Amino acid sequence: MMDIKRVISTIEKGYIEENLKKEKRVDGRGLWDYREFDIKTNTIAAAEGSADVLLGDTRILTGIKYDIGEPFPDTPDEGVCTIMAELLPLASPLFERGPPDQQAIELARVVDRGIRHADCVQTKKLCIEPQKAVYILFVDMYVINHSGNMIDCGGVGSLAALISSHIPEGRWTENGPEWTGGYITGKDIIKELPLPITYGKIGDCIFLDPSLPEQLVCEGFLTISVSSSDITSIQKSGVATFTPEEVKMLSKKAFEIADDLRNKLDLWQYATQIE
Amino acid sequence: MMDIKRVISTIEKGYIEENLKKEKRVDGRGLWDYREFDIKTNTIAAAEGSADVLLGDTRILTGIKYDIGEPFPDTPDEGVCTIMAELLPLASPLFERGPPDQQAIELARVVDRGIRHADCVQTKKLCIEPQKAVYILFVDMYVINHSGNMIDCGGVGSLAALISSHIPEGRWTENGPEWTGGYITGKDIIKELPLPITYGKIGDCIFLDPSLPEQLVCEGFLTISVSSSDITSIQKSGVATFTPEEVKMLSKKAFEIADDLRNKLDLWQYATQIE
Amino acid sequence: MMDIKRVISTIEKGYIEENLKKEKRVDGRGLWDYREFDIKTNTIAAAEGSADVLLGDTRILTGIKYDIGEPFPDTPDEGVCTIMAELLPLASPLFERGPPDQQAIELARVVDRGIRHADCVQTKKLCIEPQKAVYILFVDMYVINHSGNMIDCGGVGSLAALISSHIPEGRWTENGPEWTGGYITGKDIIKELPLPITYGKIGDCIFLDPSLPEQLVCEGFLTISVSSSDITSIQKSGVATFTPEEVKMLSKKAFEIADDLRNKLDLWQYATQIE
Amino acid sequence: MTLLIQDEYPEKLFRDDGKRLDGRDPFELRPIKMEVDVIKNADGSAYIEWGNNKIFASVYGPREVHPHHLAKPDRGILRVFYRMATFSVFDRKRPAPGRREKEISMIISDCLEPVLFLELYPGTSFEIFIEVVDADGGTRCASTTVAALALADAGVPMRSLVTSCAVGKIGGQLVTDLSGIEDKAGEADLPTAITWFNDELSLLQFDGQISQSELEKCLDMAKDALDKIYSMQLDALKRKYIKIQEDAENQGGATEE
Amino acid sequence: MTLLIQDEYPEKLFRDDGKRLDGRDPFELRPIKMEVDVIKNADGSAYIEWGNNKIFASVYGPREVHPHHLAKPDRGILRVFYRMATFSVFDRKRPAPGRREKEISMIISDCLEPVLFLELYPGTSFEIFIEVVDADGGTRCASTTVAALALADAGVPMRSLVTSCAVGKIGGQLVTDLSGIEDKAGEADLPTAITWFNDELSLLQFDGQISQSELEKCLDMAKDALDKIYSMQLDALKRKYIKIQEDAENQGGATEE
Amino acid sequence: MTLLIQDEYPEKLFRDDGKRLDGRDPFELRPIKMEVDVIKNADGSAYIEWGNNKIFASVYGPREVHPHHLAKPDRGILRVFYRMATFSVFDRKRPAPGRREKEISMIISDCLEPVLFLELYPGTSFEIFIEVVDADGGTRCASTTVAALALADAGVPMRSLVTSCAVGKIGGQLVTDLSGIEDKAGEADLPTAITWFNDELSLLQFDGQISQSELEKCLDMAKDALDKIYSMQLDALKRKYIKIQEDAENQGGATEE
Repeated sequence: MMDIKRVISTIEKGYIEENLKKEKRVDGRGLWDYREFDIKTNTIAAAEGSADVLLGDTRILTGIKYDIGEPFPDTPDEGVCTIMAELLPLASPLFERGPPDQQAIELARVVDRGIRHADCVQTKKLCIEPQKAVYILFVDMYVINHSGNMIDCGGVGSLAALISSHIPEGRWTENGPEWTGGYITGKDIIKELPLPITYGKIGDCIFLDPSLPEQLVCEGFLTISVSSSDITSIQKSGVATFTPEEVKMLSKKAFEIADDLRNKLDLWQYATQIE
Repeated sequence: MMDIKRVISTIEKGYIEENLKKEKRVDGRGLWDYREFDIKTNTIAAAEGSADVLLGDTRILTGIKYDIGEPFPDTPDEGVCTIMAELLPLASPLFERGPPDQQAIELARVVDRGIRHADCVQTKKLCIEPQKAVYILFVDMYVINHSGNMIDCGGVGSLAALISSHIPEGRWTENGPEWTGGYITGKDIIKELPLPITYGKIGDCIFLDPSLPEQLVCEGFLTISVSSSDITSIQKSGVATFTPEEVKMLSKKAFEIADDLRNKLDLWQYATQIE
Repeated sequence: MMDIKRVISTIEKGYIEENLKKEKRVDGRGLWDYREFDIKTNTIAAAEGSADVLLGDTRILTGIKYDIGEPFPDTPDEGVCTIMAELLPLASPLFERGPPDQQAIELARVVDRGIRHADCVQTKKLCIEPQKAVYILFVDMYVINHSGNMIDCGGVGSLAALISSHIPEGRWTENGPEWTGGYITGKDIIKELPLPITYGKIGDCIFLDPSLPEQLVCEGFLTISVSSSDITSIQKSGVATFTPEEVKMLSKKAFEIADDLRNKLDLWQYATQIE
Repeated sequence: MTLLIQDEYPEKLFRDDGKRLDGRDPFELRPIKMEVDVIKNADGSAYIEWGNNKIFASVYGPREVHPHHLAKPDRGILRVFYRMATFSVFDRKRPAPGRREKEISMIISDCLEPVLFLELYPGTSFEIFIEVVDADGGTRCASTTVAALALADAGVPMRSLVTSCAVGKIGGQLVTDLSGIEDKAGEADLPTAITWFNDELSLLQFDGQISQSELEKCLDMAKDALDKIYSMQLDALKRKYIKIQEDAENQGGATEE
Repeated sequence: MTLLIQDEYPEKLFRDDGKRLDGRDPFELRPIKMEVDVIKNADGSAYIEWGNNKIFASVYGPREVHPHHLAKPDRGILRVFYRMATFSVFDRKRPAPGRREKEISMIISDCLEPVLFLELYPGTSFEIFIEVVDADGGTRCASTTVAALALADAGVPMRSLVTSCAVGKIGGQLVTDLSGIEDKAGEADLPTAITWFNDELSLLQFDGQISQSELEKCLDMAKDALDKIYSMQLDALKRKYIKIQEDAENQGGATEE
Repeated sequence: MTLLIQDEYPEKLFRDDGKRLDGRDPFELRPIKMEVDVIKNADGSAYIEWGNNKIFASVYGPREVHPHHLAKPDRGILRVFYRMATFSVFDRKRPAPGRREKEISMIISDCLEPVLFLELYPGTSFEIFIEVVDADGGTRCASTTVAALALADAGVPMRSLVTSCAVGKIGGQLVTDLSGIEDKAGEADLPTAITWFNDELSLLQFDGQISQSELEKCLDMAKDALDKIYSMQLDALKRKYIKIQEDAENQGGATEE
């Protein structure tokens, strides 16, 4: 059995590569298969929305909090949504304590970028009073167990947490923002459902959703975030290089994979009902 | 002679333990005796109150400064009193440079806790105008020489410095707070005199006011802060464990010891007279 | 050839010292000669003023930025000018990454001090509306190549950048500061031209403008900043000591050297013309 | 800007029927669930739900000490890192660890160390990472309890388990296991922990105002509560071994694991 | 306080004659100047002016790794430090390096590493310092391009040069080499880089909204632009060797360098 | 919020009788008291009261260097840490050391190092910790003076003592030893220090505006002041040895120290 607790050995590396050349993966998946997703939402009482998402053994807990602030001068009627990630040292011997490292920053940024330009978060719905008060949403991802491909797991987790959210509705008064007694929910805030689709590359082999052993062997990764109609973000990481033709093919494939996943996960089922 | 400049040797450790089993201490004290306290107040011209306290060779210089700020929304007519400690590397080869370490944080917190719930600092007297302006008092302890039991030394030092304080009295005007020309003094601000009483534990032996050699041998400590009538704080530190019966006994003893000390030190003598 | 890329060897050290005893320098200069200055201004489009100054091979790029802020209460009609320096690790294997070290702080401080008391920056011209809005000028020096005597190079660079500056002119309105459409230029802001004059000392030999090999051998330095009539700053650094007589002589010489340099560089030629 | 909804304290902490706001009797614990072996990558791990508190703990070690200079030549070291997730509390917590988190880490460390045989592991470290993902009062006690379980799950030799629970005083009455609102609105909170190998207290903290007799009563109440939680810890560990056994049996006779 | 002058976006990014605001055709590059060997103290260095961007890069290595624990026993490491000067942008940048700078540093490092033979330099590091002193859009591409030149100037063995350029979409049209204003006001920016030894993309990032067919077109446009910039890089390197040769010849026959 | 009492500068720095605000003549020092061996734990220590300045200094060393990489194989290093207590100034100082404190630390270090034989202590460090607990102008000079005493108290071999004092210009007049108010309201402050083994200046700083002739006069005034303070330093050291002797005698003939 593969020991994910230490950096991969040369033998394991060879085994993974050998299999990939035959289009086989060590866990039995096909090249373009995801591991299983398992989603629970609203597990955190103190959060205004949350999702506990498993992708295989990778587990990310995402919570939503909010604050009220002044809008940016150039978008006076739009709220703000920020995404943060912590790779808890609890989750893997590969994670170190201390301020967020490159990997954590990358996780947050790639998830954020996929969402930002996709007509996903309706920032105008996060406005209480133009020029005065808007919501600042915090989408905070905590990695509880790291078994590879945190980005796609976090992407689904962020959407599920946002969809599950229920934020006290404010109205503007002379004394500042005041609670109406009602709530704004994920159905009000979220529109498009962009998904990050992450490929790994080892030698000339490219495949979907790298598991941790595969990830430790990979020379690089390509994440393509797609909404139903558009590419909303691309991020190459690692030292692998890709031919332009590979990029074109993987982008096309991302649309297909994301469509399938959106159907299968049916994320709207996690919307909170406020009676 | 015991060399306090290095971590205690096994022989010294054995010697201290051997004596304690016979209820003897290496400096000749009984199990429940304090070393001598020596107190000087108002030694610092730039501070609004100060105390230079020796407990044996342990020396802590405590100064009072203030600022004016807005009150917390849930206590609109109360000022704030914060306690900080610095273990100056000047004071001991055991102290390192850098941001406050666990030991410094613990010193400040334990002293602070003993005071906070004891009806000691009259925070309502630190209000200039409800919802607008209150005093923020800073009680800053600097350890000048460390010979054991900084907590009890700092507890006495903080009270003495607060009692010695003399803070420009403010009144609220249209232009903000303004000096009345008068002063608020320690007699206005301070009421109860809670004292932290610290015990050390080595094996099954428990004793008051550990000196530095004893402290280096101790497995743990128990600090019980008491006002004239109440326990206001308990803090166990170190890896020693205590039976519930020991805790009950030491708490009872803390009341007796604190009563004695309050009589002996007569801290009110250090109140500043503003004519 | 002298290898400036590593700390100077004993042989090189001896060679430099030997020559200095004969009042000779390894690069052929006399004891009181500067290396060549080469100045280009307004090279940075994004800055409100800039100077790219070479002193021999030492190269410092200085840029001017501004912000608008409230004045200090005790100088309600005066703007502020702050000087910062970064020793880019790009510039020398001797420079390390990380927050500004002692050498960078010293560079900024010594340049700043020479200017601050010299009637150089006309801070009252940096006022938009007393008590409301003043300019904060940032003079930021970036060391691009370090071949010794960064202070004198930075001193000239800061003056040249300030003289070249062109800052949007503001007027006070009900809605805060507003652009008049015009500019404040270096001619409006700058009056005196104080220059830092830096001497090195090796054994008993003192000389002007140490090159990097000389600087690595020096026991200490003396920087004397002078305006046309006054000494405005003195800074001794390093472990060298100077007799009072040496200080008096070097101060006198600083006036002569600075006068020569001011004539030669003709810094006012870099003033920006706004038509 | 002021938040829309203030986190206000109730005026009374007992209902008219004498029960506490969440329906508990004075000496009643909140519902507690525990599970071990929840984080695959860790050498040992555990999860606890204690009222609304939800906390993960994982253990790594014995392993090399980073940074190296912290290693001790004659014994292992124990390092505890207690952290709270940003979304675990009413007002979002800043992501960087605060003083409170460092202080609680030290307290938990002091509380667990007495049961370990660190002298057998010179030059190495045991690291316990605790993440509070949902907080509702008493997190240091729940964290200590779940951390002890994670140590046991990791197979680290221990003199005994450690169990922790707070008692305190609210609305003038002594109660067991204060909830978040009781902790904030009440008068006094006294977290305790017990090392079962010697039946002594390895955690004892208090802030507030109580008399000598109240303290004595509190310590007795704590002992009752600790007994109950201890048996839940043992159950959680048993369930793991039952599960391992069942898994083995389900795989048929040919398993050689 | 609000700044006097707002950094406002233009309403249109194309002029009436179909040209871009700076007079360029859609697939036209901004003027680019490059020079190597500009920082005497460095093992290798280069300077680029690309439109209003002005960027220095210097290379040190192979040299000892600081801090030591980052060294790898079986290979050298590449470390890239991309920084922007405070005065390089409209609103003064804070002096401390921000997240964006760290992120771009990593991207450039990943982009250059494929051409290096790091396996030949165990235990050592190559460090590339990049300082953007004037910024006007596309600094990561210009920085990658100038850093590759600095590596070549340092004589570090390379599989090939690396060249970088962005393409993107503004006002609904695909264009090459976005300027600062086009980047901010446009819809999409796609930085690319190519490693010439295998003609593959070693940098690929994108933020915005484009269709599959637009992406395909963009990649083709990028290739054209990269070809042009590559020849400028080669020219800059040639000029250095011509200069060295001329300097040698000017010193007469007796030179032995 | 604005403080209740403004720290305002007086309009005149001389009284009608020509004396300074604190009653001193232009060239008169403030009252100075010094004492050595005041911190038991230190290898050497001293305390100074100089006007309202109150400063402790302690010396540790020669001892191992932390962090290790700062150690020099061919000589010892001197490290000086000058710090001010939060309550030592009118407006509470922030607890973290600021740039000013680091800068003054370096200046004092440069100023003391010439008298040490660091070449005799390869691989080790001497550390001087200085804590200003009450500040009233001239703390760097008082700190240098008390640090030299602490070094002597520690028995560290020295070429000579070091003494420091400021001179300056206030209300148009040259004066010795500026107080806090004179430093802030005056025109110029010139701290100096002397290494007695060669009678040279090892500290020299200046900010303000003075002429060449004023500088020359200042240096002469400084020499007079330094002479006076030097003899006080020697007295403080003598008092220690007298005390040791007395203590020994008081213990009777059987002492063998």
